[in-house]
Amino acid sequence: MKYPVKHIISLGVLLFALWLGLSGQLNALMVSLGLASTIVIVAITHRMDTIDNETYPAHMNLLLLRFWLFLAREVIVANIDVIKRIFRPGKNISPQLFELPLTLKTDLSRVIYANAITMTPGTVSTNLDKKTVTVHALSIEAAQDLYSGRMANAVPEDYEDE
Amino acid sequence: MIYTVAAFAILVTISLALARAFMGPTLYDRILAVNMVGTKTVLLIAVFAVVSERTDMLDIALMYALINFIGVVAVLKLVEQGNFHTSGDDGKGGPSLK
Amino acid sequence: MIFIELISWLFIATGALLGIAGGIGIHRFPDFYSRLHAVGITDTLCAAMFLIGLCLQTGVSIASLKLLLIFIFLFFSSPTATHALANAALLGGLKPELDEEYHGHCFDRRPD
Amino acid sequence: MKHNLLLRVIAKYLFPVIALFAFYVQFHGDFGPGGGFQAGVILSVAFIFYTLVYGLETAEQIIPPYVLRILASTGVLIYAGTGVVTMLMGGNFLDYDLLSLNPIEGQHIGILVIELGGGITVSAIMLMIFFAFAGRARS
Repeated sequence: MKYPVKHIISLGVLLFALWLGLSGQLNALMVSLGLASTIVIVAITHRMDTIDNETYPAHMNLLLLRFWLFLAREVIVANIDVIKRIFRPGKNISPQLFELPLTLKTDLSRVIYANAITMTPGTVSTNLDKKTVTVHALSIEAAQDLYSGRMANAVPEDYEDE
Repeated sequence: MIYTVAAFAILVTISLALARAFMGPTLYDRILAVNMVGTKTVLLIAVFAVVSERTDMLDIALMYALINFIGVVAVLKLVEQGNFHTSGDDGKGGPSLK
Repeated sequence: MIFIELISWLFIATGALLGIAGGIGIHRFPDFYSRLHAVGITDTLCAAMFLIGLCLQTGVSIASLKLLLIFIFLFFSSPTATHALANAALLGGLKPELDEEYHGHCFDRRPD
Repeated sequence: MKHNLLLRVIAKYLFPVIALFAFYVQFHGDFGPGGGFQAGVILSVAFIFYTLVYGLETAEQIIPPYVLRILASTGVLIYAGTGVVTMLMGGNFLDYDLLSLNPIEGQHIGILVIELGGGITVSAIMLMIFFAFAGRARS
């Protein structure tokens, strides 16, 4: 079973940081309870991994932060476009449904891509598998923008995983 | 002052979504509207928590977001398969667009 | 101090307007799949504006951390819920109203 | 929904976060809203979400029903055991003050242990109910 210790440690550290943030209490009792909870959860997660054979993709990198900044800009632009369409009188939309071929390597980046498509208003990913993502777009421009591969290129790839 | 405006706007949005939930021609429209009501309720609780300066209300908002999401997934699973026990891996894969 | 206050008011007011716009959108758009996009507005930018505005009000404290956590959670869950909903509708056989003019021949080949 | 790649990955990510939130609610019952019952429900909701996405068979492999039965009774034993311990120490049933030399600290420890027992039982029972409900039509 290939299951890097690195993933366990990073998950544990992340969860413990989350505990400290939620709790805000720094006395010995609370911190030790947090440590115990973290260990229990990591154990359960490890058990899930060994049973359903899907390893937990735990490491994130700085590329993701850059992608979020990119996404924030995209979301704002797309929002303005959709709001204009809502208030434009008459026929304001031209819906499209199409399949987009995927070139991303790992499941995690496919999921990030599909969620990014859904998050920008104007495009919604309706189905996702290993090869393609099916997209419903509100307008022909949004569809063409997606076809240009601008967003797919910005998705961080996790080469380490495969 | 601004909180009153914010809460009012959220309530207007919720009532619009509720109208869609009652009108909605298909089942999916109703689920969509209910999901939207849930998200707006999370915002309403967050606004209320900041107004009343009660930090513990934010836990409830987080909890509400969680239950809302999982509730929508559960309803969708029930609509899609009619039960909870099948894993749904029937080899059909995705839908065809043709 | 008053400056931060003003900026946070601006954020919250924008969020309120976006929320109402999304609410109008789900009545303006003709079918289920296009309504998904209107809900997308309220789920993303509207929620973000509200939570950032409230964060500015509370300052750096445990409350703003929790608001940030709600923000992150919403941003993981709401696209997932929308995707699951759209997927269920597509699998359930709900046909989208597509634009006659473009459908079929526009995306046969990948434009360069 | 097992063919749904997106939900599968997201469920994997959300499970630890929801479970940690459940433990947070569990142990902060005396600072904010929460306590054993709510935490038990949230923890079971995390498992229910996992079950919805990965299917009942996988979930029952991760927590077999006999483990759930053991957990449910362990929780009740913790609850009642605390009461019996206080009685053995010469007080009433669930007389927390005797658990420590300092009565206030004793109250604190007592509540924490009681809530832990309640949380374990509630989450185990909730999951048993859900598994029974979900597997109803299987037979």
